[in-house]
Amino acid sequence: MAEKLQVDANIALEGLLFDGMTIAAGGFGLCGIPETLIYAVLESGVRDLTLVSNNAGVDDFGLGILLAEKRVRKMISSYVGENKEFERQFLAGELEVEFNPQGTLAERMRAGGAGIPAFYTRTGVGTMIAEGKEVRRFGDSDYVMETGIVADLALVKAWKADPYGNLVYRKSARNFNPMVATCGQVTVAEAEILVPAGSLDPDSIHTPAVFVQRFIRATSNEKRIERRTIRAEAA
Amino acid sequence: MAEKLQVDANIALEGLLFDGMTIAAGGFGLCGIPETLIYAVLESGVRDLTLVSNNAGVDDFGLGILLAEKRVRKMISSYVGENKEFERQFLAGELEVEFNPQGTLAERMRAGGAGIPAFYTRTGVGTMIAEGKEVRRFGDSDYVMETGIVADLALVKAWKADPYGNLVYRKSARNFNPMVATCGQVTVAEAEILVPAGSLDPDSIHTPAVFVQRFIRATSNEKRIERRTIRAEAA
Amino acid sequence: MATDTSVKGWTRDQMAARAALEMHDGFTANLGIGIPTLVGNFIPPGVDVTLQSENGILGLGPFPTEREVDPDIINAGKQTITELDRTSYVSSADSFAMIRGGHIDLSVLGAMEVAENGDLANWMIPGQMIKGPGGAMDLVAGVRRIIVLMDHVSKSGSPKFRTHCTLPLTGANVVDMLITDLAVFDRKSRNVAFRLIELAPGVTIEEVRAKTEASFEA
Amino acid sequence: MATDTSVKGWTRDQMAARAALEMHDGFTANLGIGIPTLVGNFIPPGVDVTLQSENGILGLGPFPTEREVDPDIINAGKQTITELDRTSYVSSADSFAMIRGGHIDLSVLGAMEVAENGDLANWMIPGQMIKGPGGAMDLVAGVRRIIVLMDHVSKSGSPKFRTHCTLPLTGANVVDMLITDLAVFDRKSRNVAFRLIELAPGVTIEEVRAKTEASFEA
Repeated sequence: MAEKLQVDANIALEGLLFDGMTIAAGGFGLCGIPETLIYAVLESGVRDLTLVSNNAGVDDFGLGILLAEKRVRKMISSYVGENKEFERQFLAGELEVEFNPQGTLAERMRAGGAGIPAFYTRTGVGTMIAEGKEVRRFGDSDYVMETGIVADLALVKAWKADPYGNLVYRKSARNFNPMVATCGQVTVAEAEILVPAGSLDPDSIHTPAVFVQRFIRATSNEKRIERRTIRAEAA
Repeated sequence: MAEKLQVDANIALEGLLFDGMTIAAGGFGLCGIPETLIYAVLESGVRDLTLVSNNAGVDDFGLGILLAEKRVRKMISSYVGENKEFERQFLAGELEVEFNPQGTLAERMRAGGAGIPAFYTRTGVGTMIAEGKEVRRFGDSDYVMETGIVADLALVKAWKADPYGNLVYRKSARNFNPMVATCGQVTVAEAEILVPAGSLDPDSIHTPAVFVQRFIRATSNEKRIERRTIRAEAA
Repeated sequence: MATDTSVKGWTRDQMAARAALEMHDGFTANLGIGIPTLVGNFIPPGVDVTLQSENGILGLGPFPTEREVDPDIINAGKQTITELDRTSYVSSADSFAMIRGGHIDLSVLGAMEVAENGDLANWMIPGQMIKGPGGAMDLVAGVRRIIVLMDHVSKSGSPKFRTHCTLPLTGANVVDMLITDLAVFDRKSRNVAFRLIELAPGVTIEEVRAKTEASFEA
Repeated sequence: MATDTSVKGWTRDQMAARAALEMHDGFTANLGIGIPTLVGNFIPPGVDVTLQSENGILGLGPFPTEREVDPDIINAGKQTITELDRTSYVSSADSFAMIRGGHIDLSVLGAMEVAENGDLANWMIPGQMIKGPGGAMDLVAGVRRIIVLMDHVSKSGSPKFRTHCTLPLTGANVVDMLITDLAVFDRKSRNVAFRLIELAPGVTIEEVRAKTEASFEA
C-alpha cells in the first residue's frame, strides 16, 4: 500500500507548498485546528497565501502565527479579528478579506469537494454579501448563487486516524474539518491518536480514507481555549 | 418532551397522508428500506402518490407493493424495473417515471433538506437528462442545473433510535436514508432497535433528532436479499 | 424572578425571560451571543427545548464546571460548554443544512437596528473594524422564526427600531418579533406590519412612540 | 492465467486482467456490473487498490461465505458483499460527492457503444424497457479516468466502437481507454483521438479496422 503516514509535519508537506497558493484549514475558533501543520507551514517560509478558514486564529496561535509573519495575502473567512495584528493589517490594506456567511463558507467547501461548481442559497440575499453575485428566484424566494471552493492544499485536525487515513473527529472539534478534507487538491491530516487497522467502527468514520493523501501524528495538541466559561461546582 | 415514539406505524402516519402527495423513501434496492412504514402506507389506502426513491422495490416487496395496488402516479428514481408490474404500468403509460442519475438524486434530496433550491453538476451534460434544463459553463466545463427535492413526507429505516429520535444506520443500509430524513416536511423513521437516552455515541449519530418528527420500532425487518452472491467457505 | 417596579422597563434578564415564553415544547432553538444566550436560563418548566450551536452541536448542555472543561466542546460563541444525553455533533456543513433547510424552529438574536419591514442589521458598522457575519446571515435566512432582543434606543438615545436600517443588512425582511427593554412587537407573517403587543412595566405607549422611528400598529 | 492461442481474441477474464493492469498502487476504483466486476480478481500482487461502491461503501471485500451473508452489506449491483479492515460506510450523497468531486481514480464500465470522440452509451435502448441510468452517468462525469470493457462487435456483428453513438448517451467525451476482446485503444487526454495500442493474440490490425467504424490512430 502507498504509505500515507509521514514521519513529521515538514515531510508531510514536502513538495506541496508554493508561494501564492490557497490553503484551506479546518477548525472553528481555536477548536479543531491543525496546530502541528500550521507550525510546519510557518517554518517552510511559504508566502502570499490565500487562507480559507472560518476564523483567523489569535495573535500567537493558530493561523494568527502566519498573519504575524505576513505570510497571508487574503483570508476567506466568516468571522475574524480576534487578533490585533489581523486588525492592523486589514485596516492598513495589507490584507485582503473576503467575508462569507459561515454556512455559505461551509457549503462552498463541501460543494468544491463534491464537484459542485455553484449552488443557490437564501443566505445573504438583500445584503452586501450578494453584491455582484447572481440573484435568482426559485418559487417565491430569491436566492444568491455561491461557488464551490477547491484549495491547493487542505489541512485538517482529526482525533483518530487508522493506517489507511480514515479519520474520526472528536465532539465540536469536527466543525469545518470534514468539508476541508474534501476540498483540497491534496489533503494532509494530523491526528491526535493513531489507531490500528480495523479498530475504527466502519459506520462511524467521518472522513473516509479516499480524501486523505498524507497524515501525521499531531505533535502539537495544545487546544487553547478562547473563552473558558465555567459554572460553580454543584455542592 | 413532545413524544416522538409512536405505538405503531399506522399511528405514526396518522394525519400525514393525503392523495396526490409526494413521499420520499430511503433504501437502495431492498437494502435499508422502511418496510414497516411502507406496509402502513399501503394499508392507509392513500393513492396518486409521487414516490422519490432510488429504486421501486420488487413485485411483492418494498415500494413494489404500492405499485401492485396502483397507488403510484409517478416515480422519481435512478434505476427501476426489477419488477414486472412496474414494467407493465410503465410501458402502458399508467405510470410516470422521472429518471435521475443516482448521485444527482441523492444530491437533490440533500439540497432540498439543506435549503438549497438548485445546484450545478457535470453529471448528465450532453445526455437526455440535461434536456430542458439550464446548462452553464463554469471554468472549462459545462454543468447542468438540478433542483432540490422537498417531499411532503419522508420515510426512513434506521438501525437504532434513541428516545429523542437520533438515528444510526447500519452498514450499506445507510444509503439514501440520511438525505431522505432531511428532505421531508415531516419525517417518520422506523428503527430495528430502540436504545436508551445517552447510549448512542454523540460523535456517531447519522441523523440528528431535529430531522425526525415521529418514529416507531420497526416490526418488519425481513431484509430480503435481491442477489445473494456467495463464495465457497475456505477449507 | 422579582420585578423591581421602581425601575422602568425590562432588565436584560427580563427581556430574555420574555423571549423564553416563545419557546414551545419540542422546539429546537439557536441562541445568539450576548443577551440571547440568557434565554436558555428562562425556559419554562415542562417545556423541552433543544439548543443548537451552529459550529456543529445539537443539544447544548450548561457551561462546564472547572473539572468538566473540554477544549473540544465549545459553542458558537467559543465558550466552553457541555453535552447532554441527547447531544449529537455534526460538521458545520450539516449544521447549516439544519439551519438553512428550515429545521430550526426559533432563533433569538441581538441587533443594532431593526426596520419596520423586518430588515435586520447586526453585523457591521461602516468605518469600524469588521469582524464578519459569522453565522448570523445564515440563521436569519434559514430559521423559521426570528426574535430580536435589543435595547430600544442606542446609548446616545437614538431609536434602533427604524423606518429603514441605516447600517448594512444581515437579512432583509427576516424579523418576526422584537423584544426591547420597553416593549414587545410581533407580526403574524412577514407580509404584515409589526404590532405593539406588550409594554414593559411603567412604560407608556406614548413613550414607546417617542423613542421609535418605525411605524407599527398598536 | 493461461492464454489459449488457438482462440482468437481475449476472453472476458483476459479483458478484465488487461484492465487490471491500469490499476496503480493506492488507487481507489469503482467497478461496474458485469465484466468490470471481474477486474477485481486480477489486480497485480503488490498493487493495493480500494474498491468503492456507489451506494455507499469505500473498501469492498470479497463475496461472503454462506455464513457471512449480511443483508445490510450489498454492493451497487445489489450483490451481497463483505467489509474489510479499511471499510467505511457513507451515505449515497457522500458517496457521490467522492465520485463527482473527482476523488475516485478509475472506473471500469461496460458499454453498448463508444464513439471516437469518447462518447459513451450504456444505459438505454429506445423502444426497450428503460431501467434508468443508476450511477453510470455520475461515474463517467466524475471519476478521473474511465475505462470501458466491451465486446468489439455486437451479437449481430456490427461495430460498437463507432463514429458517433447511435444510442442515447451516458456521457459526452468521457472514455479514456477502451478494451475489447480484440484490442486496446487509449488516449492521453480527452482532446485527442484514440490510438490502438495493443492487439489480442491472433488479431490483426486489418481485422480490427474491418470491425471498427470509429477512426483511430495506430
